[in-house]
Amino acid sequence: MSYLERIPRKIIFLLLIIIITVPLVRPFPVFVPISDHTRNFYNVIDTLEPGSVVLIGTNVATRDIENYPMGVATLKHLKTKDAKIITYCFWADAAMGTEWLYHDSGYDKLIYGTDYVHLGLVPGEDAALSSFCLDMVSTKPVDHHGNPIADMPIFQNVKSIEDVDLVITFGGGTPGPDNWARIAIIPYNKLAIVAVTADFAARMYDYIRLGIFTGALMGQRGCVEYESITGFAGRATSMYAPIFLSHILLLILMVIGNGVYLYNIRKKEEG
Amino acid sequence: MSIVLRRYMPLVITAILGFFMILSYPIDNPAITGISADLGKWVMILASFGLGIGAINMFLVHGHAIARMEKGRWIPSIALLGSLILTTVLGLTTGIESDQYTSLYDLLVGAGRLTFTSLRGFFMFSAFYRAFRARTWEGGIMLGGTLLVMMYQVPIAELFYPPLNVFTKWLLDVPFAGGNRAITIVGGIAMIIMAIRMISGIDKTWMGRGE
Amino acid sequence: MFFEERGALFFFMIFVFVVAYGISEWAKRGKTWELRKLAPIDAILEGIGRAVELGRPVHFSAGVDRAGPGDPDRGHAYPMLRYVAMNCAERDCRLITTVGKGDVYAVIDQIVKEAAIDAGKPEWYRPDDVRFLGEDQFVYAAGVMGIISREHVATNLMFGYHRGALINMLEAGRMAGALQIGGMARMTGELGFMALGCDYFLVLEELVAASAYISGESGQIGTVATQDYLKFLLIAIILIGSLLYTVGIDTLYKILAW
Amino acid sequence: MEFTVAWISLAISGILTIAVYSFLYRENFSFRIAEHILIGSFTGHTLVMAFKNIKEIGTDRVIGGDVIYVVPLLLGVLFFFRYKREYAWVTRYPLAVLIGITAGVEARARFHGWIWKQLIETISSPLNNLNNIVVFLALVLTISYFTFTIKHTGAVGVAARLGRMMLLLTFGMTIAMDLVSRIGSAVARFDWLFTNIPYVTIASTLVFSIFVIYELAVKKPT
Repeated sequence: MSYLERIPRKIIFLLLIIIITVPLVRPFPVFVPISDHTRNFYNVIDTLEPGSVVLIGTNVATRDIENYPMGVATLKHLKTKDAKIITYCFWADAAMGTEWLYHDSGYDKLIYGTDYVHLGLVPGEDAALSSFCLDMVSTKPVDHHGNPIADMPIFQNVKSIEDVDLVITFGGGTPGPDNWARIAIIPYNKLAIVAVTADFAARMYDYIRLGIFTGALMGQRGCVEYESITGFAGRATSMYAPIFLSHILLLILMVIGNGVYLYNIRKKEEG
Repeated sequence: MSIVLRRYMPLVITAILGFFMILSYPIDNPAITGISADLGKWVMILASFGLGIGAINMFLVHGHAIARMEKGRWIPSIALLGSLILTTVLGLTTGIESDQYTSLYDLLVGAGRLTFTSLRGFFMFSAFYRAFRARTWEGGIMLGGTLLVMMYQVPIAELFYPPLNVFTKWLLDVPFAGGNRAITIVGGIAMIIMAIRMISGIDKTWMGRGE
Repeated sequence: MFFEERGALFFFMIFVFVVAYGISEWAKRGKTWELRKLAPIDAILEGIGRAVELGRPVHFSAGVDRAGPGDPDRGHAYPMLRYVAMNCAERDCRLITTVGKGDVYAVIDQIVKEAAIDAGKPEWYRPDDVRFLGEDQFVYAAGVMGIISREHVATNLMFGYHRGALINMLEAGRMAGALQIGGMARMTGELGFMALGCDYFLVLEELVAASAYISGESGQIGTVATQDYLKFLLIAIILIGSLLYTVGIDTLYKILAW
Repeated sequence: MEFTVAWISLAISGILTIAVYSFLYRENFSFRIAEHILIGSFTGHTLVMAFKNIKEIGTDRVIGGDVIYVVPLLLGVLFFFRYKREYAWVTRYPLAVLIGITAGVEARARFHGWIWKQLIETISSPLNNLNNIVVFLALVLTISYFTFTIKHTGAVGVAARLGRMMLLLTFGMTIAMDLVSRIGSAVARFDWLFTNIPYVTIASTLVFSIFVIYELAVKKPT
């Protein structure tokens, strides 16, 4: 009985190694209760009619465990609704990262120019974004790969932000969701949803309360919920499973450890 | 004369510089803020010379270990001095921005340092289980606080007993906020008193008495 | 003349200096305060005794912050190191001191050498037992973890700010079965971990009291009294200020925020 | 699997990573090598930065006419007199300057950030609802625990005891907040091992196991 109170340290380390390794090698969806923000984010995309145009502000720079899986899951979901997407970046390395999103979500298999256009870096933050909303082609005549966008099929009937059905912003700092909200979403009263890293999430609560963003993914946990709804178990789930399982195991171990410890103390006092 | 030079001059310098830096903080005068910015640069120069002293100590300690061929120690000491000299020579010759230097730095420092950072997860995991014993009544309160926040951070309470999260949220927003603010104030007073002790010369341990 | 919101702060600073000077003078003229007993101070001697019995070394670490020798969080570490070094020298117990900054090494090396001379055993001081391990928290922690495990340290003393790597060092000490005593004045997450990882720990203002108690000088004990009087003053300001603010009079708030 | 430089550097990173993780089992020879390489190369890096600082902030400024910067350079050289016994006292001057400035900078940051701001914030929250009163009580009780010159008996004793409980509750909660990100860093490191260098992991465990066998078979743990 008293063994339970003093399980050797090496066994504990081994337990944690197993908990971390198994989900990494074979990711499995972790049941996490779905918060309402994630539910709204899912519903907004799920209710899109086929062929609707979506403008996305991406900021994925590395294959991390928050922005990157959010981007992949969102694009996969949009693909099932065969939405047409236009990606717009405030930073150069985000433009590189977006290439991975297209590749890993399978969007690059569709027709470039009609199903998706990658505009890449649009320098000039607020000023560029506001003129882009008025007239897309004149602000950014050339896309990320350098070919002109004026004669691309997608831009025949999409001239300004008015013709866009949905705006999605990924964020973790400024420039980010604040710029999109202030310049693109509020003035034109667009339908918009947002996906942010955990430390930036606190600022999103006011935007959601004011109704500027109808749905939101809050940090890695929000992405895990979204991945479990859409069924695309990706990096966020596999990287969240160890944290989730280790907390459960630790709680059990701590309760047992203290329980046995107090039981021994009382037994010693009586005996 | 030598007593003044050996003992009192350093104390006077510390007091003047220390009190100047503190009292110059609220004063909005470009000349004064300029001086404190310059003094900040002085610290960077002196700290760089200080690092030289540390490096000399490293050479001596590991040089002796190699000279004495201590069992199981001299090979790592050669590795240490070798990587130190290699990094310094490459850094000075090719400069910090060169890609040979950055790739050498990432190779020798990147992986090791990141792995030591990740060891914290393992050690915290084992410490929470093995070190957390509610020996006293107060220890029980600490354990309770930890368990509650653990269930709040990861959606465990939401699965089994959601109202528990409401209670934890209240604990975090009210008593914890008060306790945290108290610790900040008390920590601030401790740091200021210790700084004043050193600046005003009440605590002269750093100077030593010696010859 | 003053930056925004820092005018009253300037006068508060001067007030604190005047009070600190006044009380330390008062202490020099013979006023004594009976300090509350702090368990970790006796635990240090107990730890050294344990090291002597087991014939294993004591390890002292003075922190790895970036500020350098003047960091207030080290204001307690220097007298503590001197106290530990003298006791170790008297009992011929090996002391390994690790340092996380170059310029701090110059001070620490001086303190240990001086303590050996004051304890009457100059030959006890071994230059190779005061080691500089690099100026980054995890690089330093790597060195400390290695030393604690290889040298089978009996007592691990960690005074000063060790940043996030404190967890690694304390757990390495626990794996080596060492008695651990720690002290830190900064208010960060690691403060909580010190309560978990150490057998005895001194936090926040207890450090000022402990180092004053160890040095025994009247001036230092005076600073402990300064601390207490400052706290009573702050509690008074908070009490009056909050009550006035609740009633609607925010003049005190305006004065302080000037 | 072409034998490129990238392959070698990934192999070495893999070996260093697993050598450091071997500490979880026990301090051994390969951990010692990884530890010493880390300390050596990082100190080399800081030495290079130190030379850069001295050159850019020190000598370049003096040549550029800002003559006052000769003082810190000379003070810095005084550090090296510590190795000569009769001139060792000279090192007190660079240390005095360092301690004076850094103690002053750190103290003023605490004066403003840790005391003054908290004071103003606490005063400006009215005690009209229960929550603010509880925050106020928690604050005053925790502070009362840290009194030294008065005996903790009677009313002060009760307040100090409650303060100690409040303190421990705050410690318990702060530790738990860090747990998520600490385990997250462990997960990220394992992810690096498993996703981007599968073949290098095999190579490094192969090489590393030779060390472990040497350590266990040849030398009994002292």
